[in-house]
Amino acid sequence: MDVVLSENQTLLQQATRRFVEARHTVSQTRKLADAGETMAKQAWADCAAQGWIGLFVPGEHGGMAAEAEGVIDAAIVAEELGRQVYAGPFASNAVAAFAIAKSGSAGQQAQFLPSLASGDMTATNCFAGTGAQDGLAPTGLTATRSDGGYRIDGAAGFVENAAGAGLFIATACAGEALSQFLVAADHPGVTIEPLRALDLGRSLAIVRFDGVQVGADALLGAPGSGAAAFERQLQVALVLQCSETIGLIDRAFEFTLEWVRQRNAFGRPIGSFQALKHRLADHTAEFEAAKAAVAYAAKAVQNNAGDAAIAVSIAKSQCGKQGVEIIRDCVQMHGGIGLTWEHDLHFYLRRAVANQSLLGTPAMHHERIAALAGL
Amino acid sequence: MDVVLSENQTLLQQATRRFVEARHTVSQTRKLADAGETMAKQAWADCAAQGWIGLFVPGEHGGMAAEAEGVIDAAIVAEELGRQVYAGPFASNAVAAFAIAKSGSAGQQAQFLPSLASGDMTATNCFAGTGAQDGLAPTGLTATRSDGGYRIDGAAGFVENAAGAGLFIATACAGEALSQFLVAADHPGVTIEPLRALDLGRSLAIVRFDGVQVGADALLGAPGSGAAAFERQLQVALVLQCSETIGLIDRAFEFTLEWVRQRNAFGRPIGSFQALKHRLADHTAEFEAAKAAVAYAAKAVQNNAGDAAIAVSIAKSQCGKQGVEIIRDCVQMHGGIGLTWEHDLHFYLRRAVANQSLLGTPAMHHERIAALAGL
Amino acid sequence: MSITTTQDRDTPEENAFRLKAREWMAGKLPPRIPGQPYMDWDDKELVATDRMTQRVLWDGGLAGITVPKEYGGLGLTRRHETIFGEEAMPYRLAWHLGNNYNIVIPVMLAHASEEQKQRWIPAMLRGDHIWAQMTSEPSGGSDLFGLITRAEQREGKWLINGSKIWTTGGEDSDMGLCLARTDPSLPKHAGLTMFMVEMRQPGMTVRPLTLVNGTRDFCQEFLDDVEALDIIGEVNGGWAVASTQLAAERAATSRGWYIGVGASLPRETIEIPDAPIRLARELGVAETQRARQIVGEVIALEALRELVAQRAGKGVDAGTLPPTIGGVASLASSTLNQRASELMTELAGPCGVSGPAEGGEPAQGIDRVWLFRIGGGTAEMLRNTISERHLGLPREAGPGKDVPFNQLRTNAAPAT
Amino acid sequence: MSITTTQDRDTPEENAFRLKAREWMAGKLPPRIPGQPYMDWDDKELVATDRMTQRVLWDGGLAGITVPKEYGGLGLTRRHETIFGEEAMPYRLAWHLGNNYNIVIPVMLAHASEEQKQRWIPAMLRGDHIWAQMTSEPSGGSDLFGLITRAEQREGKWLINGSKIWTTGGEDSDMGLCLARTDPSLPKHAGLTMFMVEMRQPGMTVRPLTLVNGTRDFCQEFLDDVEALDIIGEVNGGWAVASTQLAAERAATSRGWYIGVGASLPRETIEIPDAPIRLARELGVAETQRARQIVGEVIALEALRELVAQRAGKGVDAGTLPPTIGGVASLASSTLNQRASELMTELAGPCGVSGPAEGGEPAQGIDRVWLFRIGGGTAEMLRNTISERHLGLPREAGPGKDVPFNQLRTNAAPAT
Repeated sequence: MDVVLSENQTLLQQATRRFVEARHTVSQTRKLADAGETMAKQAWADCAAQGWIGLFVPGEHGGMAAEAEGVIDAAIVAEELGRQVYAGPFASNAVAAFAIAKSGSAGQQAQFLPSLASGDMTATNCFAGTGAQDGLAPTGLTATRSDGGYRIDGAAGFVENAAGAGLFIATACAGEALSQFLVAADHPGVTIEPLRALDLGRSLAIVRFDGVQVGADALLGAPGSGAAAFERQLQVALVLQCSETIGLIDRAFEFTLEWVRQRNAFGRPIGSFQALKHRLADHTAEFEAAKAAVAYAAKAVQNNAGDAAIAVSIAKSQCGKQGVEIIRDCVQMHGGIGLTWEHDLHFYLRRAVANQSLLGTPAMHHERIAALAGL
Repeated sequence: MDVVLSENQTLLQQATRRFVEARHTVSQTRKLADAGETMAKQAWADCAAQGWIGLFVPGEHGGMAAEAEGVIDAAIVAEELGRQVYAGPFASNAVAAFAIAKSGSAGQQAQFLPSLASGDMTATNCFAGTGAQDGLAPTGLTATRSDGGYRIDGAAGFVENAAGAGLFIATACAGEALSQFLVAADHPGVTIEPLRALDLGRSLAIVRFDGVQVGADALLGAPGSGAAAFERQLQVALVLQCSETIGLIDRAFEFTLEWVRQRNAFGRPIGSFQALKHRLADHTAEFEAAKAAVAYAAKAVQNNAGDAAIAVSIAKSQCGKQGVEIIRDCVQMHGGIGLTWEHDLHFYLRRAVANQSLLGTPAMHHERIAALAGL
Repeated sequence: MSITTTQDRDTPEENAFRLKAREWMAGKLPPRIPGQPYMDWDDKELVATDRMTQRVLWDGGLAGITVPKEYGGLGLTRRHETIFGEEAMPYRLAWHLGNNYNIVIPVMLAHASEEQKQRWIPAMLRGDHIWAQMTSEPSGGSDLFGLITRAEQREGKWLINGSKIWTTGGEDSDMGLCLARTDPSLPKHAGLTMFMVEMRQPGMTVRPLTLVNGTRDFCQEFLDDVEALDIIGEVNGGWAVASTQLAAERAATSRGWYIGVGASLPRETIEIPDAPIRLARELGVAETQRARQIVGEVIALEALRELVAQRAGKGVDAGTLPPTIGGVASLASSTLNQRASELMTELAGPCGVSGPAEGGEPAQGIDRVWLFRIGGGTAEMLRNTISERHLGLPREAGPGKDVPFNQLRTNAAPAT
Repeated sequence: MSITTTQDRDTPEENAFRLKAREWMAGKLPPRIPGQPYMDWDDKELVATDRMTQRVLWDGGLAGITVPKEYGGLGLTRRHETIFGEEAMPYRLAWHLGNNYNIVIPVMLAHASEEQKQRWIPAMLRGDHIWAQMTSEPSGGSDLFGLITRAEQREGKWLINGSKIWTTGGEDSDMGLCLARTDPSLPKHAGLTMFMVEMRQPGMTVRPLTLVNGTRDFCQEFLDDVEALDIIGEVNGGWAVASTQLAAERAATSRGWYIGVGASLPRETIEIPDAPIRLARELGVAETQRARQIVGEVIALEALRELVAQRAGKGVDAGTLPPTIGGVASLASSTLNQRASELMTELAGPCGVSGPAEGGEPAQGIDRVWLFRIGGGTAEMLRNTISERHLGLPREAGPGKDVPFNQLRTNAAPAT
C-alpha cells in the first residue's frame, strides 16, 4: 500500500491483520483445501462483519462508504488477506458491492446491498469468457430482447466463488453495446460447473446461461451502458488482485528473510552468501516497483482518474510477473523443504501464479496499455 | 564447434587462429573503424588465400570443396573470426560461393568461382527487404519478364559488404515463385546506399535495383526455383553468423575469466565473489547449449538434413539471445573500464547485438520454428 | 527423436551379442509405453515389474554389461552397452533399480572389500535388492558434508541415530548406503563413515514425502539406534567414499541415468515436442503471433536441453570435455526447462490455472509452482561447483577447513 | 507526466516567495528545451549557460533555498524548494552545478570549518565554482575505500600522487574534493583524508574518457605532486567525510539530483512515452501483436521507474521508508531500464542495428551496448548495500577490518 496512510487506514490495516492472523491464517486455508471445502457461510459473515464489504456500501444499506476511501481501503484489506492466502470470497463480493452501489437502482441497492454488507449473501462478477485469451473483456455472454425482457445465453469462465453465491453480475453483448444484469443463482437456466483451481484457496467455476429469461428490472444500469461500468469493476478487481499479490510477496519474502538469517550451511547463515543476497536485493527492487504501481493504481481508481485504466494494467504487469518470480525464488531459497506439501510456500506460489493468469495475463495487459496509449 | 573434430578440422582451426591472431585481431578492426575504412582488397585476398572461400569451390575452379566439409569447415573459420571481431567480408563471400557452386551453370561457375576463391572479387547476397521485420525472406525485390530477360526492381536492405562487391545475388519475386539472379555491381540501375552499422567492423548497405534489365543468362538456377536455393543459402549464412557469435562469446568470456581472477577488490580476487561466480556458471550453461545447437546445425546443414531448417533457427534463438546477454554481463563484470571506448569489449558486444538482429531476430525465428513444426 | 541403430558398425562379436540380446528380450520384457514415467515409486506394481525385468536380464546373461565377470557381470565394453540400449528401445527396463547401477556398484568397485563385492554386486544384478542412498539431512540442506547423523560403537555394534531426507525410493528399498558422523571432534570432512544398512529393521522409520505437485518419490528416514550391517571403506574415511558416490551421481545424470531412458543415445533428428503445438491448437490461439512465438521458443528450448546433454556425453566419452561438464549440462537443462514452463503458462493464460473438477492439477500452472529438481544438489551448489571446478575460480573465504566439526555453526547447534 | 502547481496550498508567505521567483525568472532564464540533455559536458556553451543561470538566481535572491543564511543561502524550507521547482518548470536550471548542491554543500555543512563554509559555500551559490568529486580510482573498481592515491606532507604542504577516474565534469570543474590515503599502515578505512584541491594547477592532468556510446562526461585525472589547498575534517578522518559524501549522493539520486530535473516533483498522471509508439509506427509494425505487447510493456516499465522513484522520495520525506530505499529505487530503475532497452531492440529488429550513413549510432542497438550507469557505484555494490543495510543480512566473511592496508591484496600490489 501507499507509503503514507491516513490514521483510519492504519487502523484498518492493523485491525485486519490482527483478525486474519487470529482467525484466517494460511493454516485455515490448508485445512479447507485438505478437506476439499470452501469457507463456511458463518465464517464469511464474521469477516463481512469487519466491514470489508461495507467499504463500498452506503450507510443506509448497512455500509460505511461515506467514511471510507472504498478502493484504497479495500486494497489495504486485500493486501492483508494476501499475507495469509485467505480463502474466503472477499474480492468477488467487494467488486459486486461496488458495482451495485455505483450502477444499481434504488430498489436493487436496497434489495442486495444490506445482505452483501452483512455477508448473508454473496455475489460475484462474470468477467470473462472461457478461453485462453480471456480475462479483460466479457466475451462469453449475449443478451437478446425477448418477452419485454432479455434472454441471456453463453458461458462465463473463471468465475470466482460462484459456488454458494446468491447473485451473479452478468455482462452481456447486446448488439453493439454491453449491458449488465443481476441474475439470481437459482434462476432457471443458470448452471454452475466447478473447476479445479491451481490456487488451493480459490473457488473457480464456469457459469452457463442457457436461455436465461430475465425482466428489464434485472438490468444493472441503463441498457447499453455496460462497457464503462464493466471497465470500472474490472479496475477495482485488478486493484484488489494486485494488492493481494503484494501481500503474498510481502509475507513470503518476510519468512524467507527470516529463514536465510537463521539457516546455516558451511558454518555460516545462508543469508551471508552473496549470490542469495544479490537475488534478494533484486527482488526488493522489483517488489518496491510493484508496491509503487499498486498504490498509484488504487488511488487512480478510487478517484476515477483519467489514467486509472492504464494504471491498473501497469500494476498488473509488474505484480503478475514479480509475484511469481519472487515467490518462486523464495521456494528455491528454502531448498528441498520448500518443495514439500507440508510447507506453506506453495500456497503462496499457487495463488501468485493464479493472480498472474486471471483477469488478463501481463502480456494481455501490455496489449491493453498500447491500445489505451493510442497505438 | 563440435566437441569432436577430425584431424583436418583441427588443423584448419589452429591455422585460422594463428593467422587471425597474427594479422586480423580486434585491434585491426578498431583501426579500420577509427579510420572509417573497410578492409583493403589485398588484405582480403590474403585471407582468401587461406582457402576460406575455396571450402565451397570445386578444385577445377581453384577451390578445395572435394576435401572439405564446406559448411562445418566454414563454421570453424567463422568461429575463429568471431574471436577477433574480424572485419573482412568472409561470410558474405562464403555464402555467395556456396550459392554459385550449388546452383550456378557451368559457365557461371567458371566465370565467378575462381575470382571468389582467390579473393580477387567479392560477392554478396541480398537476403532481406529494408523493414524491421525483415531478415528471413527476400521481400524487397521483384522480377518481371522483359525483352527476353528480366527487369529487377526494388530495394534490398542490410546487405553485408555491398560496398566494393563485384557481384550481387538477388532473389526476386517473379509472380508466385522466387528466382535468383547474378547481377554485376556496376550494372545500370544498381545503386548502393551505405548504412551506418552498430557493429564497427561491419559494412551494411541498402542496394537499390531501379529497372535493372538482365538477360536470361543472369538466372542463377532454373527460373522459379529460387525458394529452395534461398533457404539453403540462408541456412549457411545463419550457421556462419551463429558460429561467429560462438567465437565472440568464447573470447569475451575468456578474458572476463582472466579479469575476475586477477582483479582484486576488498582484499580478494573479484572472481571469488559468489554473485559473480554464479552468474559465470549460468553463462557457462547457456553458452554450452549455444555451442551444442550450432554444432548440430552446422552438421545438419552440411548434410542437407531434413531438420536443417529448424536446427538453424534453434541455433539462432540461443546464440542471438545469449550472445548479447553473456557479453553484456562480461562488460558489467569489467566495471567502468568496460564502458570505455578504448576497451575492446564493446566491439564484441556490438557485433553480438548485430548478429542477434540481422538474418531474423530470435522472435522471428521462433515464429519460423512454429511454422516448420507444422503449426 | 527417432533412434537408429549402429548395427552397421558392429564387429562380428558385437553383432552376435546384439542378436542374442534381441532374441532374449523379445516377448519377455514389458513394452515401453510412451508417456509412462520412468520412475514412479507410488506405483508399487511398476516397481515390482522392474525387479522382475532385472531378473529376466540376469537369466538371459544380459545383466551388468560392463561389470567385471568376477562379480557376476559380463565384463564387456561401453560399446556393448550402447548395442544393448539400441536393442532394448522397444522395452521398459529396470528403471527403478537405477541407484544400483549408477551409484552403488561404482562405489563398491572403488571402496568395498573383495568379500563385500562378491556378496552384494551379483545380488544387485539378479534384482534381489533395491538400494537407497541416505545422504542429505533435514538440518543440512545443500551443505552435504555438514551432516549431523551420529554413529556410535556400542557392544561391538555400530548404532546410527539421526534423520535422512530426499531418499529416492526409500520405502521400497531393501538396502541403503548411509553416511554418518563417527567423530565430531575431527574437522567436518574427516569424521564421517559410510555404512551399509538394511532398510527394513527395528528403529528405522521411513516416511514418504508428498511434494507440491503430489508426487511421492522421496522419503525421509528417522533412525533410532539403527544397527549398521557393515562399513564400506575405513572408519572416518567416509568422505572419500561419498566423493565417489557424488561423482558417480553426476556422471550418471549427464549420461541419462539409466540405459534406454536417457539422453546419451545417438539421435538423428530434432524431435518436435507435441505438447506446445497441441496446447496452442486446443486453446484456439494457433494463429496469433505471440502463441506462435511461444510454441517455437518452447520447441527450441526442449531441443536445446537434449542437444546440450548429448554434447556433454559425447565430449566426456571422447575426452575433449572434462567430467565437470555434466553439471553444466544439468544446470542448462534446469534453466531451459524453467523458461519453457514460464512460456507454456503464458500460452495457456487462465486455462493454465484451472481445469475440470475431476482432473489433476492444472498442468501449466503446476509446472510454474513445481521446480525442476536437480539430482545431486540444488542449483546453488551446482553453480558453486561449476564456477570452482569447471571454471577454476577461487573458493570463497569461509571457516577454515581444519576447524573441528563440533565448533562449527550448524542448524542443530547454533553458535552462540 | 503533466505537472500542476500546489499554489492552492501556499501560505501567504509562501505565495509571496512563489510570485517573487516567478517574476524574477521570467525572461531571464533560458527555456527548458524538450529532449535537451540535462548534462552534457562536451557542450561547453551549455556549461557556461548554467554558470550564468546560477548567477542570475543569486542576483534574484533565489540561490541556496534551504542553505543557512550565514553561508549565503535563504534558510528556507523544503516546501519553498518545491515551490521554486514548480515555478522553474519552464526553464533550464543550472544543472551542470549539481555536485555543488547535492554533494559539496552537505559535506561542508557537516564537516568543514566555519571559515571554509563562509568562503566556499557563497561562492558556489554565486556560480563561481563548479566542484568535482575525485573518489574512484582505476585500481579500485567498486572497492571505493581500497584507494591507493597517496598524500604526503613535504615542506608543510600536502602533495598528492595517484590517479582518479569517473570524475563527472572533471575538465570543466574549478575545485575538487579528493580522497587520498595518508597512512597505509592503518586499516583500510582509517588512513584516509579528504582534501580540497584546485583542478587547474601544475601536476594535475585531466583527460576526458570517451565511452562506448560516444559521450565524454567522465574524466580521468593523473595527479603528480598536486598540492592540496586544504583539508576537510581531520587528517586520517576522511572516511567519515566520504561517508557523508556517499550518503548525500544516494539521497540526491533518489530525489532526482537537481530541482526541476527529476523524479521528486509531484506528478498527477502517468506519462506515456512517445518513443516506443513512434518507433512502432515508423517501422510499420504497429498492428502486429508482438509490437503492441512490446510498446505496452515499455510504457509500463517507464512508468514504473517514475513511480518507484516517487514512492521512495515520498516515503523518505514522510519517514515511513528508511533512507536506504534510495538505493533500492536506483536498482529498480536500472533493471527496468535494461528490460525496456532489450524490448526496444527487439521491436526495431534489423533497423535497430543500422541507420543512415550520416546519422549517429543506431539508437536501439547502442542502448543494448550502453549500460545504464548507476551513479555512486556499480550494480553489484548496490546489491551488497541493499542486502546488508536495507535488508539487514549478514556481511560476508572477508579479510578482517583491522588488517593494515599495506598488508591487503590490492591491484597495485598483488599479494604473493
